[in-house]
Amino acid sequence: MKIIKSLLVGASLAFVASITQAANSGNTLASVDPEADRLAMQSFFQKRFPQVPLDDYVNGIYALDPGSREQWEEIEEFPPYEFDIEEGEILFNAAFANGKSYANCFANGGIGIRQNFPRWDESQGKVVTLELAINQCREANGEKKLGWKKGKIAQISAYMAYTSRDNVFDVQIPNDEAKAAYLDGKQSFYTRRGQLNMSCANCHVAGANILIRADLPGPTLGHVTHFPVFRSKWGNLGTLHRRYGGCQKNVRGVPQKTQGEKFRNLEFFQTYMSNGLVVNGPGARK
Amino acid sequence: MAKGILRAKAKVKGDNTVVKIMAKHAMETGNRKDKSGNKIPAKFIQTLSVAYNGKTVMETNMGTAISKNPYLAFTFVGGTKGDELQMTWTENTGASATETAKIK
Amino acid sequence: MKKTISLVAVLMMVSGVVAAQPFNEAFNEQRAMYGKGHSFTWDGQTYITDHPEEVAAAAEANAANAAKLLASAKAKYAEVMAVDFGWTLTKKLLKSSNVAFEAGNFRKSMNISAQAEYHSRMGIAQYHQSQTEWIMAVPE
Amino acid sequence: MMNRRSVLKAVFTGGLVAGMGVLMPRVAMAAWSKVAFEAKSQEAAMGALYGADPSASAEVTLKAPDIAENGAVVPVSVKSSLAGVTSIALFVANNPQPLAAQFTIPEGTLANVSCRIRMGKTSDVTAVVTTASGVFSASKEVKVTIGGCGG
Repeated sequence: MKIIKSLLVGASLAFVASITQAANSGNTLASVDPEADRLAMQSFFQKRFPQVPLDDYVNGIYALDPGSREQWEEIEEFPPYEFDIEEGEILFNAAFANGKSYANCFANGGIGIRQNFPRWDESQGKVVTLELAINQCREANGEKKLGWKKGKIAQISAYMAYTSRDNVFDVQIPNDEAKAAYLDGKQSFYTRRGQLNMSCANCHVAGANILIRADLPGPTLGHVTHFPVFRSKWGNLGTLHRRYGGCQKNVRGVPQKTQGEKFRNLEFFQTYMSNGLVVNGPGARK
Repeated sequence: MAKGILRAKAKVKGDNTVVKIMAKHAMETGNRKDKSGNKIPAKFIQTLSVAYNGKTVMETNMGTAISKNPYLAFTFVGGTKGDELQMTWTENTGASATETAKIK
Repeated sequence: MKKTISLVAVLMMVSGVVAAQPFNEAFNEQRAMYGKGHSFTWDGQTYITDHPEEVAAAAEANAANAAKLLASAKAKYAEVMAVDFGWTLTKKLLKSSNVAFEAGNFRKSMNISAQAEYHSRMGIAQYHQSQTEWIMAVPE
Repeated sequence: MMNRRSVLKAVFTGGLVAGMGVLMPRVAMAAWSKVAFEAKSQEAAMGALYGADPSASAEVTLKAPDIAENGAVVPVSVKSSLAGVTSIALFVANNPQPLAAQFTIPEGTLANVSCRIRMGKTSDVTAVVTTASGVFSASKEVKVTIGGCGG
């Protein structure tokens, strides 16, 4: 009689490391070097797409794929987010019940400051994204928080980004606590999740401009510069964290919390990677 | 709302005026269903006509295959900076309005 | 009986070191090619391409076993959600397992529970991998 | 002028309800044609509008993507170097209602229009241009893919 044994597999996670090599440093607080990471990321893309100028990466996939770019340029002739900028301006300037407005909460009255977000907030001991700052401003003035993903918060964020167009992203990592948040974001970026077992990096570093099902993922370099975006798929404007949640669902994982620590740190890491590029939000995407 | 649903960018280019118009409209096809499975009734812009100095320069009939936030671009001969364009839209529901935009 | 055999298998995995292909790799390959219920030979022994959850679900279909499996799958889901690595389909699976259970369809319920538990176990494995091996994916 | 045969064809393809509308004179073309816009096939829609099948012409230029980024928003432009263009129409053969839009071009307006259309699936897109001397067209296949994630 044949004995059939059943087996226990520790993890059937197939680890495809074809494009990647193990780095020996950069994974601990002591060894992580954000500036080296940023330069490495830039040089990775410049080696892969030598014909694409660095400053064109703010246009995402449109920097890489001419067919998509042509359609996008046609859309940009009259972009659908223009209505949202208009609405955003009205909302931004509307006074709260106590007579104050958003302008009171931000440096320079909230105009032209998008490039400084997300930022490490010393007193709160955490990364503060623009959307978080908007809601904190509301709460400090006795107003209710807005929903995080779309609608008013995206419109206000869009207007603030619009007033900051062409300003250069300049995310600072002032201390070790901030560096720890950066490292956490970096870890999230390279971590595989969901049933498809994919990380952000799988699609947006290695997979940039390679057909994945029927889509061409954009490069992570310049990824955050054009948010919030009007996605044709959504049919409206949405925030970066809305997209994060969508990405995690796309790999069949339960999304992490919108504006939770993980997402804020991920945004911190991703935006740091795009330091030196300009703000071009809001954007239009497929 | 003080402002209508139309936004226009009209610019003089040489002897011509290039007009780009976008309407804020969902262009509901009548084929979609809501969460409880009921058909969402069709509601879309059917016609959009543009006049300059009392003369029609473009007349558009649209079906439900026109995208949400309909966009239209065309060029007509003539046009002076500062003059107004009259844009009239009608919905399949019968709703209608005329809005204006300045040529820049 | 089944339990002892599984234990033997585990011991075999630990001791059977020198093989052309690591066991996990061989298993994954066979599973991917033939699905579950396929037997193959590795290091002179015959194995079957079933996940442990599927082995558990092969027990007699009755209310007690189905309830046990569903409870175990739910507990595993809570575990994976606690580390924030859940998979999207799992919740639906648990729901349909429950529906099948209520309808007295214990075989179906047990099979679905097994699938749900597998999802959660993999999610937890991803969590552990993220803690240790994420750096492997960083390009030089 | 429509000849008797094309009218019959139009009546036939447009269906019973369509009959009345189709028999109206050509001048009514500028009005929103329920028959044409609600026609379920491109043939019927074209029949209702033109009576005759348009002939392909190199002087009609249709600009549309090879692969649409998103079927919900497909940018399309049509221009023509033909003299005396009076109207331009756009058809998407595989849409539930193939006629997408119809533009009346008065004298003094260039035969050059752009818009954005919806496409349910991969389909030929056809631009039809009317002049005093006939009805001309250009077609192009636009692929619509089902996106996995997008962006």
